[in-house]
Amino acid sequence: MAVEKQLEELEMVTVKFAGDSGDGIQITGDQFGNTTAIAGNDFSTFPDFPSEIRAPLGTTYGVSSYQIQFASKDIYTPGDTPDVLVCFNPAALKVNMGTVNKGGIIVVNEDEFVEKNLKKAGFESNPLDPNDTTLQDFRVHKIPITTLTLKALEDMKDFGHADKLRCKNFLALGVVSWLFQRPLEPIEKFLKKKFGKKPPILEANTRVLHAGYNMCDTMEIFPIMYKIPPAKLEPGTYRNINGALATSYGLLAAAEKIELPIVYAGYPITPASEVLHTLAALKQFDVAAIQTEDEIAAVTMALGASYGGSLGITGSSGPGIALKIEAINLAVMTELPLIIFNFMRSGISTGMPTKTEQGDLAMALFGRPSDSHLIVLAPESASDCFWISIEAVRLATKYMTPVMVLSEGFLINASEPWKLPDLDTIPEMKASFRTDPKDYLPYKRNKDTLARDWVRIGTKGLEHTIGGLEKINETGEISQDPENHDLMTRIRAEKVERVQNDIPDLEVLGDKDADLLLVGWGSSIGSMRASAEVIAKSGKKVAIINLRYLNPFPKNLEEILRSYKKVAVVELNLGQLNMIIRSKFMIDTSFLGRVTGQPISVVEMVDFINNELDLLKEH
Amino acid sequence: MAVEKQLEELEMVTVKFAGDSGDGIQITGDQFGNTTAIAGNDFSTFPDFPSEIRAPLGTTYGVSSYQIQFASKDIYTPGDTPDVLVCFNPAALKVNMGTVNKGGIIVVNEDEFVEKNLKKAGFESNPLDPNDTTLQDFRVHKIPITTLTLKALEDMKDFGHADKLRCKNFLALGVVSWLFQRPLEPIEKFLKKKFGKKPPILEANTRVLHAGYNMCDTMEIFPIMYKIPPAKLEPGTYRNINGALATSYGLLAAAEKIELPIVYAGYPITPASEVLHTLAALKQFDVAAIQTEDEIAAVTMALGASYGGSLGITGSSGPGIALKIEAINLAVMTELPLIIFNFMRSGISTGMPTKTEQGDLAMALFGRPSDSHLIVLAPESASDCFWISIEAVRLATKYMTPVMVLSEGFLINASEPWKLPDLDTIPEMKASFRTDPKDYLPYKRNKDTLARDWVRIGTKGLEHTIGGLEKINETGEISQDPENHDLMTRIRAEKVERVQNDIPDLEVLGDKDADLLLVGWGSSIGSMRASAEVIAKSGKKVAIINLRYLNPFPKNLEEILRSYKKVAVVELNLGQLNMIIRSKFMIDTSFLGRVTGQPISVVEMVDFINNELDLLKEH
Amino acid sequence: MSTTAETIKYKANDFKSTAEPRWCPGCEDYAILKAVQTAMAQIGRPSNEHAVVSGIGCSSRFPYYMGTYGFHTIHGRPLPIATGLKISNPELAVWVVTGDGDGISIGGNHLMHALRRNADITILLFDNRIYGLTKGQYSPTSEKGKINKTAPYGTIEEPADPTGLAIECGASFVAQISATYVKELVNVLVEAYNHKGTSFVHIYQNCYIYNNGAFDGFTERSIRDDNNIKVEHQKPLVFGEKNNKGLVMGYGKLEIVEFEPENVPDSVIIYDETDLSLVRMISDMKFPEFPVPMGVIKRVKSPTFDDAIHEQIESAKTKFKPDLEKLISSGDTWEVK
Amino acid sequence: MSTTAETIKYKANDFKSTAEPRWCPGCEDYAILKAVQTAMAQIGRPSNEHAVVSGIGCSSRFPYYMGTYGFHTIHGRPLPIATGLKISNPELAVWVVTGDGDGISIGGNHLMHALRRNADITILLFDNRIYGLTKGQYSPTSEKGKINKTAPYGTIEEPADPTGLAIECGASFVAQISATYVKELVNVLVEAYNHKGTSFVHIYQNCYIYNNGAFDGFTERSIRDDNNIKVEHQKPLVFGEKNNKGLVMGYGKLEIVEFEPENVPDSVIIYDETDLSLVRMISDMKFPEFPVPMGVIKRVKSPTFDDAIHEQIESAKTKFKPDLEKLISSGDTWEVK
Ligand SMILES: Cc1ncc(C[n+]2csc(CCOP(=O)(O)OP(=O)(O)O)c2C)c(N)n1
Ligand SMILES: Cc1ncc(C[n+]2csc(CCOP(=O)(O)OP(=O)(O)O)c2C)c(N)n1
Ligand code: SF4
Ligand code: SF4
Ligand SMILES: [Mg+2]
Ligand SMILES: [Mg+2]
Repeated sequence: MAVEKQLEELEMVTVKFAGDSGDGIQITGDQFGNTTAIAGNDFSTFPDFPSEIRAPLGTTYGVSSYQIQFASKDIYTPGDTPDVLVCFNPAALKVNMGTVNKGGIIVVNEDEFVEKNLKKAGFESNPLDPNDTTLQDFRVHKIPITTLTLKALEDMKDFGHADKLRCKNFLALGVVSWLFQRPLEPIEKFLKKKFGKKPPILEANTRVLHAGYNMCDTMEIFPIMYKIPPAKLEPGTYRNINGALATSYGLLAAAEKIELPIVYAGYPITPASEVLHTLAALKQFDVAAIQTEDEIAAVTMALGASYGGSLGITGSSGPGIALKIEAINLAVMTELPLIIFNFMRSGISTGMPTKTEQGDLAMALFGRPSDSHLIVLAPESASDCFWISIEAVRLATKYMTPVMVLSEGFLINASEPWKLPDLDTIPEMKASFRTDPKDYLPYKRNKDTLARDWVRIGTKGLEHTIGGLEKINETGEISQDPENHDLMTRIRAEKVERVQNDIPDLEVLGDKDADLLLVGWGSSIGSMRASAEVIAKSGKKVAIINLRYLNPFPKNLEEILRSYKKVAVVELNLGQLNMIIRSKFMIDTSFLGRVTGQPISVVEMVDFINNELDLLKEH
Repeated sequence: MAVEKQLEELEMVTVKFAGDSGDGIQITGDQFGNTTAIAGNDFSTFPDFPSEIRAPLGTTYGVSSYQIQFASKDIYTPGDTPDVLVCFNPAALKVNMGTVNKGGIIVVNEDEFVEKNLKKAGFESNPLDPNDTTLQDFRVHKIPITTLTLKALEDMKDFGHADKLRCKNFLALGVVSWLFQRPLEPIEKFLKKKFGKKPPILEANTRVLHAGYNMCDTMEIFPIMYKIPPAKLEPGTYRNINGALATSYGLLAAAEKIELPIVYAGYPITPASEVLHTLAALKQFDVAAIQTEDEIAAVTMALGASYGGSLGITGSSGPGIALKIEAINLAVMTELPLIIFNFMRSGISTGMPTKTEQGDLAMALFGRPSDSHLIVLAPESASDCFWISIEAVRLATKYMTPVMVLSEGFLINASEPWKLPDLDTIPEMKASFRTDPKDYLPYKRNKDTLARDWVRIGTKGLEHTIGGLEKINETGEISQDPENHDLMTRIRAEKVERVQNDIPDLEVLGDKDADLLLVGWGSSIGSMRASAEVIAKSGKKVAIINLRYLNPFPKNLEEILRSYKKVAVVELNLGQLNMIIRSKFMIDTSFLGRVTGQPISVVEMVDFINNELDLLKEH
Repeated sequence: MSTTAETIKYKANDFKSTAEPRWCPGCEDYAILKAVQTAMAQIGRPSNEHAVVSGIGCSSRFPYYMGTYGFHTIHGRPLPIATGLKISNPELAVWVVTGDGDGISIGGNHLMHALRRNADITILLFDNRIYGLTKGQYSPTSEKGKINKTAPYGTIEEPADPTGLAIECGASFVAQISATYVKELVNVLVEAYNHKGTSFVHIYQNCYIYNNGAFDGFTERSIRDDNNIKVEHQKPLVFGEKNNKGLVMGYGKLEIVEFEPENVPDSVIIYDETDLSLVRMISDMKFPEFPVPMGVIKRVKSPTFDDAIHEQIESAKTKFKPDLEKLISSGDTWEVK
Repeated sequence: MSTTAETIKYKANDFKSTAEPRWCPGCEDYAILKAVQTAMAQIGRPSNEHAVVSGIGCSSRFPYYMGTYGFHTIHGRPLPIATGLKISNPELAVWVVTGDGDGISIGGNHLMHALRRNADITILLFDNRIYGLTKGQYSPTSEKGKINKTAPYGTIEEPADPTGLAIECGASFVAQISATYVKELVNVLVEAYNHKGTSFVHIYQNCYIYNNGAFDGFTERSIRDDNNIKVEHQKPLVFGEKNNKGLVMGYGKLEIVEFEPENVPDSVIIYDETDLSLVRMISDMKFPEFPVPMGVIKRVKSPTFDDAIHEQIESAKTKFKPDLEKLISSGDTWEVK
């Protein structure tokens, strides 16, 4: 954002709200996102919060934030660094000021910058002091948000002081809305819906919203206001969606298509719980959403449902996924269509539970005893979670195999505009349950897919027993025959390989005729796309592929890889996909991996690409 | 064994005993092994039994067997296929006859070849029938073992019929002892020790043993007898050892050296239970061997002991190891010296629990959420289990990290002669617990090893809290700082990498100046060594390396790999080490992998090597 | 549920599989297998309407020998699998076979929560007070001091009491019976099946190989009548070889009285399987001071988990029409032209 | 254990860490933290002789705020970790902090088995009847019908009773207390520490954010005396705002009697924490029909797991000299020259 040039019209802007967990940061961000959507911009959001429920007021570790990038063009990431930072207290400033773009705008709630709070945040002196140089690179706007909020509500005698204070985020929202010339109606609508039954709260919030907006109009706090013209999005009806909703809706859509009820069993864990919550509230779609005693019960309950003939689904994050491994191997052995969502979070053990990472790919592929194969998929964006859910159901039921979806904490919480899908475009799928007892053998396989028959337990004449012991191919009788075990191990691998015939070829994104190909998956694709645009602007070229299918790989992957001078793998881990690509295709890749708990920044990726391009030139 | 040449002196022979689980096969085999040891041969054994406790009599799936190869030279495997097969019933013949070498000897208990048993075993006709051609390639010796046993004990009126029948394995042992001119004294000694307090049983078994032996002497059942001269083993005192004992003794030796008590917590599972049983009976060595409620409790109880300042150790097999994963990541995060034995068994899920495999390497390396690193070691033989245990303790305590030992079902049960170690040659090790409170920081690191200090909980002045959340390097305070998490993730990886400086370089075995290098680990090394000898005899060359250290690899691995024209990886899985070598060194390896639940056969490996050598010639 | 007409149609053999059981000769698992098949014949539903889910252990090999549907799962987890199956297929008769290790050691937590939930399934816990399949380690029900493979100096843990645990966890049906009581076992199994909700049947099962005679103290024919008491709803709590003993209520505690068989005193308690304090007292009786109770100890009506789930789904459907199109376009939407 | 001289040396603050607690304002975890520190001061052992092991949950953040040793482990597993620690370091005072989710849901099995084992550790279960850290899902102790994030139509499971469960599992010390009873809580903690064996303390803890007021029905000041009963060994079971009610033994059941405070009838039970049937009856009382018991409900002497392990080790040592050289060369050996 070229603030220093005082432009009225901008192509893209990143705004960040930050404050105490109790300051209503997430609501403020969400509402600003909504107005942005309605203004027709493309956008992408990044809610980021501490793992404490309500960390003590004013501490740096208690800071919650919400970043949003919006633009008059397609956008792929929530932005690296904010152009505008709105801080509700010194701690929020302390944590975030380092990231604000030079020349960027910082709006602070002046009222909070008192001795006690400054100390808590670790400031030696008051950065708002005229003589203080801490913020000299920014355009700082001090607004006494608290005072103004109380002022605006002065005459609401029956409305408590604490309640009044709780409205101050809407004053800030009014200010920012003015700055970007956003209409207030969508926010008013939201307030009406949320507080319709509590008139004083509705009244108070609406008032301070307008107060913030009007104040800017009158007082010329900002020398200028900005306009980000609508993006040229594909025509259609849009809504704002995050990954949790998209995942759930995708499952419902698939279940409706395949005409099966859902049994989703989960044990709460950040960030996976969101999907369990969503589905628990959508029981009318034939969903049994069950909170179990632990993750082992969750995966096995889902497996029991798959065995019975329903869509058995479970979801968790790192520590919980680890607990499901033994049962997943039972699903691989019994060849049942179990779907496992892994909403990856940051770090080993408890790590950084509210932060994101792509650390579980190697575990998804190899993290089970013995040679155990399943399908692995990864959505690239919040809205792609919808389609990945559908694909997971389609493949699991068609190939009678577990599917693991590697989703991410970041995608679950992030939101973006989503063009409502035409439900008729959802791929056909059918659960063709066996009913004919004639020549039925539990492990007899479909010639193409190698899938065994799915049987609705209870069907007359198909009584049989399955289990975790090795069994003879076709008959399914238990057996310790050496060659049979070798055969079955290879068949189980082959079955997953066959899925290659059933998935689309990769498309090269970015500049097809570049020398450098970036390979990535999941949320990194957003950063890669954004970086590719930056690179293109500088007259250079980079191509991109997105591995939504991580096991098996699409058929044309090898051909694509081999058609570039250099291949570089990008992911939020220390090199898991990279290892597989190197070993499988013997291609000496470059690698960019970061584990900071956050999406990879476009700046960092652009640097990396430039560096790779320079190296290519040298050779 | 060149039986057809009627040689008196042989270099090596493979004998197999097979019968019902209740036939005392394992004892027979063990005793024959003992006499073989005392005769000065090198040998290697392969006990193989069904997972049922007592499968119904006479069924093929209930067959238990014990194979032993012995020789006048160094020996590395229990032999591919028997030269001599002793069958206690038709089922044992049915299951094993296909594997006997052409011209080999088959001894059968004629008494059991009756209609009912033949049918149970799936024989259409009696293979002992003079006109039957089933066994035409073998020299079959029909002995009415049951009748002879009862006959020999006829006058023991007070000794029950069932008790008498239970002696018949010793008759067979007498027969085989005669065939290979083994002394009976060691067996008598064993019987005295075992049945000293039950004179009739002692008497009966001793009698039938001699009966079997003498009968052969008198009746010329076998036209010839064989002599396998003593092997030229290193001078010293030897004993027979299996992997379970060696593992346990190694732990005790390490504990004595480092002067720490052992807390070994486990949950029973085949084949890991053996070590728990052994240690539970050796409490006098300051061992708390605890059976927990499940594997999660086992690993966490061990971890609690490590945290306290003891040697916390746990062991399990596939399904149980899967359950320990979450806790192992806590150990990685808290940087505590936990030792995990994975006694690998065959197949995913319950699979084939009594059979062997090397299927858990990829899981050991990558099977935990996020980037999680630990040391991985693998013993190559039953006796090497002793040394690997010691090395595990040394490295875990020095580097403050979990160590996973990838042992195998096969090694646990297999036995071989073992030259008693000089306990003074056990490497020095010291648990240097921190006691000085000055400047103590929980995550401050040793400059060389990157290990943090181990603190005996209770020490004055060192109070601190650790846990699974990400923490700041050095101070150990919990933190969600992005760059700190990236740093800590890399430090944890680096710490394990540093172990490279502390482990011996690889030695090339076999023919150093070959073109082809075989890379393997664990029990496959035995088959590889044996194959290399066969290859050498045919005038060709193959080199071998044994990766006892699987993470990190020894420093000189790369140099060695690159100095051969062709590298081939051999393992009992579908290519796990292979994947890592390819990805790490970009070497286009060949691969031999088999998952039959049994060690790879020398014949198969020799074929593979010859084929690789042919390919090399072509190019 | 079955009509009487159907009830007579089946024989025990109709519930046999073609596989030959592979337990040790002498194992009481054979007797239980037979009893379950006999009970199923009495229940009168065809084999395809039953599913037997087991964990891992000797006992858990059970499904292979049944002609019904079967799932031999993993160690300790048959209960959540069975629950998932029941939710998916509410019409199915779902049976769980588990052991004292499978069900009380590694699977103890699932048992506790399954009993709280009360899905309509029938749990058979084969208690041989030992680990059979893994060859003789102690289990949570092994007596303190028992010498075995993992406790060569004797176990040092107090044994758990599966029946007491089930009652504590709120099980709506709890029975306890020895595999040696063939007829009673069949009856209990039929009652367990008939109960709507989770039925927990604790079966004493002798492991001939690793723990032979574990229950002789109270199941051996010659002494059992003095050491067992058959509990039955609305029947007096009388026992003894000559039916000459009974249980009466003391000051907050049960007491044994002796009498002439023909003169059962009024003070002898008439059993009430729905009276929770009495249920507790009966199950808390310590052997050998008191006899071991056999029969249905607790039975109360309680809504089932599977019903509750489906009721919530149905009630949600009446409140909100399941319209996917509408759901997806809920919230703020906007048009791009 | 401490001498009186030491006992007076410490202040609650000596057991504080420098880290600032990060619970929500209003959370009762603060009160428990204070109580534990106060109890430790009374116990009189220095901070390095205590270790606090916790699982995951709001409550499990506890160790960070203690100036003792601490281990914030993984969800549901603090008990085996604490047991391992105690076996390794028998002199240490080992405390476990767990939640209703951590200890009864995912960790329920470890609780059951830890109580059977009776290692000398002290378990504090913070029961807020909700999942705090993961933001408001139901827990195994949540009331049936409770509306929450994972049960928007209300939970359908019967709640578990931690106190009853502990008693069933053979715990040798069981107490139950509300975090609002500051003084009593400290007392109970000191008693729990003093008990040799596993002490289980069930603490009602209000979660201000997700389940505020959960215990108001019996902890709210104005009504609590009529809805609680303080149980104390050898003291009469009297309660009520005016000390005008008491518990007497009916026919196999407790009954409430009312009386004039000065005239406590003889029939009122004198509590006996070692009488297992009475213990059961007290813990089985259903609120609101009966008052909620507060205090030490059960305390019996029982050998500890850690002692037993070390005794077996010592007795093995007296039987077999630990001679490694000899062990390794045991069995048949032979010489090669
Ligand atoms: C995760 C896991 N841990 C351990 C085992 C090994 N295992 C199989 S059965 C069993 C216990 C069997 O005891 P029980 O449940 O009492 O059954 P029983 O054999 O006595 O009928 C054990 C420990 C396993 N298969 N899986
Ligand atoms: C294996 C695993 N599963 C799930 C979680 C997520 N999780 C953390 S705390 C918690 C429950 C907390 O509830 P409780 O134990 O009652 O503690 P409270 O927060 O209420 O004090 C859950 C489900 C986790 N950290 N690890
Ligand atoms: S080991 Fe015991 S329980 Fe298992 S089959 Fe044999 S007798 Fe039955
Ligand atoms: S969420 Fe509840 S239990 Fe957790 S800290 Fe806040 S008030 Fe306490
Ligand atoms: Mg058992
Ligand atoms: Mg809680």
